[in-house]
Amino acid sequence: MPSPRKFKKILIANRGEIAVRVMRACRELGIGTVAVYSEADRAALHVRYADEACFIGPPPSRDSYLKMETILDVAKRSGAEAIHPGYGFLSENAAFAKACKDAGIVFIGPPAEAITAMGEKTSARRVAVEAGVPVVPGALHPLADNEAILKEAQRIGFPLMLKAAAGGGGKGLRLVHEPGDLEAAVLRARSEAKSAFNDDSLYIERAILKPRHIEIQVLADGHGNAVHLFERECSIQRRHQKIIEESPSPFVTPELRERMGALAVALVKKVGYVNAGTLEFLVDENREPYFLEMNTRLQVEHPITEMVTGVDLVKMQIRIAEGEPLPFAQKDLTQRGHAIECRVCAEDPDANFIPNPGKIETLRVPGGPGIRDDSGVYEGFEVPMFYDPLISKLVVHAENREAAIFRMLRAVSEYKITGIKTTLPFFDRALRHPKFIEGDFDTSFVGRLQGENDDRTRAAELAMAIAAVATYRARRRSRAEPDAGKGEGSLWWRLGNRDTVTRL
Amino acid sequence: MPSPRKFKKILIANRGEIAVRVMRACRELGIGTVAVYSEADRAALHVRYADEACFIGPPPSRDSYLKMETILDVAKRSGAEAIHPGYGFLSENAAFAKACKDAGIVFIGPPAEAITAMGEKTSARRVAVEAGVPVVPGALHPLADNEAILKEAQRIGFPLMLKAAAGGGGKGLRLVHEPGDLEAAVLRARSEAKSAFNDDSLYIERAILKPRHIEIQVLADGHGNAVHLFERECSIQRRHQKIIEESPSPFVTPELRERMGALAVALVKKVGYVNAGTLEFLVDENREPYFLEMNTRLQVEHPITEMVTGVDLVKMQIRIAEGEPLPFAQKDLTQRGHAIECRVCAEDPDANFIPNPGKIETLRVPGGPGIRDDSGVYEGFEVPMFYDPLISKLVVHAENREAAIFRMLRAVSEYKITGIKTTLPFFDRALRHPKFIEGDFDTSFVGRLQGENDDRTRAAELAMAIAAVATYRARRRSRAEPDAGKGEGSLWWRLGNRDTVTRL
Amino acid sequence: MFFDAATGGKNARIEVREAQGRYQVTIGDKTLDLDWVRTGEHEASVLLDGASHDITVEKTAEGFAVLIRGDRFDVDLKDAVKGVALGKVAHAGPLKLNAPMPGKIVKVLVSPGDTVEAGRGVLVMEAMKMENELKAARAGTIQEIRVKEGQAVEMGALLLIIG
Amino acid sequence: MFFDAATGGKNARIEVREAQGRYQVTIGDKTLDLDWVRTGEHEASVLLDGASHDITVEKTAEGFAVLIRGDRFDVDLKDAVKGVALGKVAHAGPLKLNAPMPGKIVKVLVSPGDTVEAGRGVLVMEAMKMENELKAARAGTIQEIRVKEGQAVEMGALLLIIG
Repeated sequence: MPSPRKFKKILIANRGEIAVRVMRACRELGIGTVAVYSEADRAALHVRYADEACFIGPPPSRDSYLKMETILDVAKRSGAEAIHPGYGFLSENAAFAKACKDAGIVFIGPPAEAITAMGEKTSARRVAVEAGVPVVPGALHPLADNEAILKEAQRIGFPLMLKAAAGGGGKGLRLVHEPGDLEAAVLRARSEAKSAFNDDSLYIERAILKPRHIEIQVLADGHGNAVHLFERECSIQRRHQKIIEESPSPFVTPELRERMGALAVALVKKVGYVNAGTLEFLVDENREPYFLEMNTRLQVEHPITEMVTGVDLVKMQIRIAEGEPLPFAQKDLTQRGHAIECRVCAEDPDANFIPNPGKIETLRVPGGPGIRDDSGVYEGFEVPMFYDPLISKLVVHAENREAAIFRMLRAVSEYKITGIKTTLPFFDRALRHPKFIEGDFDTSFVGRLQGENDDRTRAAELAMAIAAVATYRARRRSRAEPDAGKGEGSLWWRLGNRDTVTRL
Repeated sequence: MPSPRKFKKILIANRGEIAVRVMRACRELGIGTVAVYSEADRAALHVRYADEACFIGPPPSRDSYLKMETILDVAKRSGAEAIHPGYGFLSENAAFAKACKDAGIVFIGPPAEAITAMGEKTSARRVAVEAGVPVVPGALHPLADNEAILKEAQRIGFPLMLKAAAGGGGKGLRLVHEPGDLEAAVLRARSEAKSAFNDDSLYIERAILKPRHIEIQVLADGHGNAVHLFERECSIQRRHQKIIEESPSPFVTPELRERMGALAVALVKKVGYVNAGTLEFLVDENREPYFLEMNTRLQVEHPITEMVTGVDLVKMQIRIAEGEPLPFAQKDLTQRGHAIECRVCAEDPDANFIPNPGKIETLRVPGGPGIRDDSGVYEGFEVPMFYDPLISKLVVHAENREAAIFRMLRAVSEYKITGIKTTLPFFDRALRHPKFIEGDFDTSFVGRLQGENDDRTRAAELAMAIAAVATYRARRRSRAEPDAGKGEGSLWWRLGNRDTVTRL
Repeated sequence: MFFDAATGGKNARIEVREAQGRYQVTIGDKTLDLDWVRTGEHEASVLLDGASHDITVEKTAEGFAVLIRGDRFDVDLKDAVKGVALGKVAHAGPLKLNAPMPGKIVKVLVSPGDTVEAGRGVLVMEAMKMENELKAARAGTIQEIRVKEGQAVEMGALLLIIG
Repeated sequence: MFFDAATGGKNARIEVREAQGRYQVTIGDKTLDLDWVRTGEHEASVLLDGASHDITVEKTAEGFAVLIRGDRFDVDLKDAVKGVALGKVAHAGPLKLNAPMPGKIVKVLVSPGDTVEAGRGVLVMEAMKMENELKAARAGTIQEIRVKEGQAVEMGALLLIIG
């Protein structure tokens, strides 16, 4: 058995791939696991994987995975000493972190105070400014009168962005390139904000053109030690959510890496942060970083950092929560090779990436060198409609960026899912794109790719021939006299419902 | 597309997992692949994976995978510039390497001369002695008279081993601990050899007690550069064949590692070796290494070296064969973390690991961090009886040996194969064994493990309950009125053959 | 057997014949000779002129989906003699449309009693700062509409029923 | 339903009852309450007193094989009322025994016409420096023996046929 640990049992307050990921770490550490599941998840992979499983309520998250009291109650009854929240759900909920503490259960994450200080955008921004970490220049409060806006604009510089204070959904948003355009833009933004939200207050912020979304992973223990684990490049997004990530970033120089890492560690130490966390930055074309916000939890894309640094972040989270000091210093950490993650989602990439839940009929996962598949599903599983459409994270590691890209393309070519539409065909297009291969992209990449001509006609003739032969074969089978002893083919065709099953 | 390469197309003269492994490297390099297949392998994974596939003959290897002229003919017709032989089959056949050269096709491996010099045991031993590499002390020629044996014994030292010159199968083998036991042992060995082989000549060799089987991976280019990629520990064997390998070896000190690496590089340079190769050593209890033989090809267990060094050995083989120099020097190579390989074979571990081919009904492959599955099969595939029973290599990588062992146990617990017996349950027992965890084992480990009490009764009650409930469910379904529209369960039970299908 | 096939803007009349366990497929003036071996419920290994293709094919709501090495082709297939569309999985019973994301209903494009084709837009939802048209997964009659324009809905909420 | 079960030297009389979609299994003086959900052709998720077991079960030539987290249990199961063995996949037609490895036939343990039980040793083969007893995968009559003692055989060679 592995060396005995302080925790004997951990409850995982999550579902899907991240719950399985955390349980895998626990199993390797010899720690027992408790799953919780909603009515939609009785047969989910995280329930199958756990040592114990407890039902907690109806499918909607607010009735199950967000029920703090229920989850704490299960933890107490099962004898779990700690709760791992994964990401999403209760992972950045300061009240839950506090409730765990009050119940005598360790929350595997930062203390409630650190969540409060860093989890809220304006508070985190204030802390960052105090710590000398650059943020996007702008006003931290809504500006009601035009004079104040003009004055702030002088200070902040152009190009700048006007944002409706009450806003959302892109309404009241205006990009202003020149001082001369400002007044007209303010007028239009106000009128749009007024009609959309009945509130014409505006924020003002320096506009970052062609921004790169780059984040720094940190680990801090309860003994005052903190390190960073370098950067992740997260500029490839759809629906304002990441879909392809890589590490190192092809855009980050050694100097920028060191600078951002040092800023991140300074910030973490300033707020007394403990456990794993991620600092998100926008980086402009001149490689100037601006702190955006902090995620006070494990990130979806943590595997790429694990692959290039050789550090198991989930095991480190558990060790830190057990009170252990970090087993390494900054100088012990290095990046080796290059890693890329593609989020395999039950979404239709040809229709705005709209979620597309359903039953997975075929699931063939890639294998061989440098491939990691962090999945939350299995063949035959019906992806529920109630939760995130992420079904698996496909991650590759190779000696350099070029090798990693072509390894990922190889992996995508091996990955077969039928029954639902997924983002896999999108990755095949995106990763072959010259701009991606050159590393010349920003957060607008997916939108521009969708506008481009789709050159997937390579094998169109073959595809048509295949559909025709499959139909031919099915019809021949359905016509043949059914004979149970003769061949498996005939089994299906005795049922009359002849045209509803394709069997090759 | 990846940077263009000299080779546009490679024929892989092999099958199973190693053929797929090589094709994966080719696909990542943008090189086309040609598979060859026997009658038993039309639906094999390597045929599905290749860009092109060509039929070469009946199932027995000598009629298909060993047919040099046929394979060369396919290579020429398909336009392949090179042939990768994998391991086994034609990989260490000097005549084939020469035939390739004569046909103007690059053999991805060493030149024929190097295969001849190093591939044959006594020749390799002679070369090693000339290069100053230690070998197991002994006579290189059969000794016919007792006087010569006594004289040699003085020189070699005790304990020593008497071996029938014509021998094999353990006959005429005698371990002699003391000079006083020698004469009697010689008498008995001679009589045994005489009756078994009608030839009573004996070899004599120093006996290595509790030997460790440790090998050094090397890479050499055509420009005079050679490096080693550290060691692999291969002491866990069944039927005198490796079944679990790891790197680094828990037994090898930094000094021994450096010494063995230097010996390996010296030997490789001496014979003008080019491409990948492995030098096998026995290491005695005092950590003295003795060169045993060289494998002039890729090894089955190459992935563990890839995982700790970050070097893709198959890609390096291709680059070297294309004429490229090694892209790194010895000082650029380091070991990071620890890797273990378990050979998942279609064998019955409870019956001397006898091969057990058949149809794979269920195949669930482990995933998550640090797992690599190099498989040659798929769910629904019928493992043919004609070839090696290796169906997949399960490899893990983690930060240290303890973490790697428990990661492997985790992986084994996730790996599910039904339809055939496999070595997986054996790994679960072997890796939990205190002697394995302590790193205190030698080549006799498997034999001793089999003698030990099997403590697999942990969940025996549950297993019996499961078989009973499965039967209960099957019977209830078979009794229910069949109704095609009502549920999938009824589909199977309309066929009358009610007791032959277990469906959960 | 004759088919009319279409995918990605390409159209073709296809004839399939069988001989000695292989398939001769005529597309336009080309004839392909397919060696087809089934390797799974929806999978096959297809050899064509020495080239190896590892494919999946399944019926979907709209026709056939064919996967070839990471590419997905949605193929429309018609019986060339009868003109009847093939594929198109038939569902028994009413079809429920649920919210694929949390968001807001921006527009309801149909009324109860309307008959709709498969693929017809029925609702517009705003979610993740984008407007998304939700489509009918199969043909049918709108039985019930459970939401109003402007209404916020949770992920998975029942929006509409097609009979 | 009553069964007599055995695995790894343990024996038990088992009763299975069903209630509200769960299974009550009585083994000796214990009753287990199983929540069983099918997750694949040979797979199920079993919850038992809060513990989660992800299992596979299949019929084999000898009875049942149950996999629980890397452990394999070969279970003999009998109908406790009729005394009939369950499981044991029935094969149609003669069964061919092929050489699992290249090697030498050391001993032939049966003669044509002999009836054998499943699991009965029929040949001894020397391969890889070890002697291996080859067993009958099912009961039947020895129809044909294709090898002699002392004969060397290739991997996959046909050795013997059980009818």
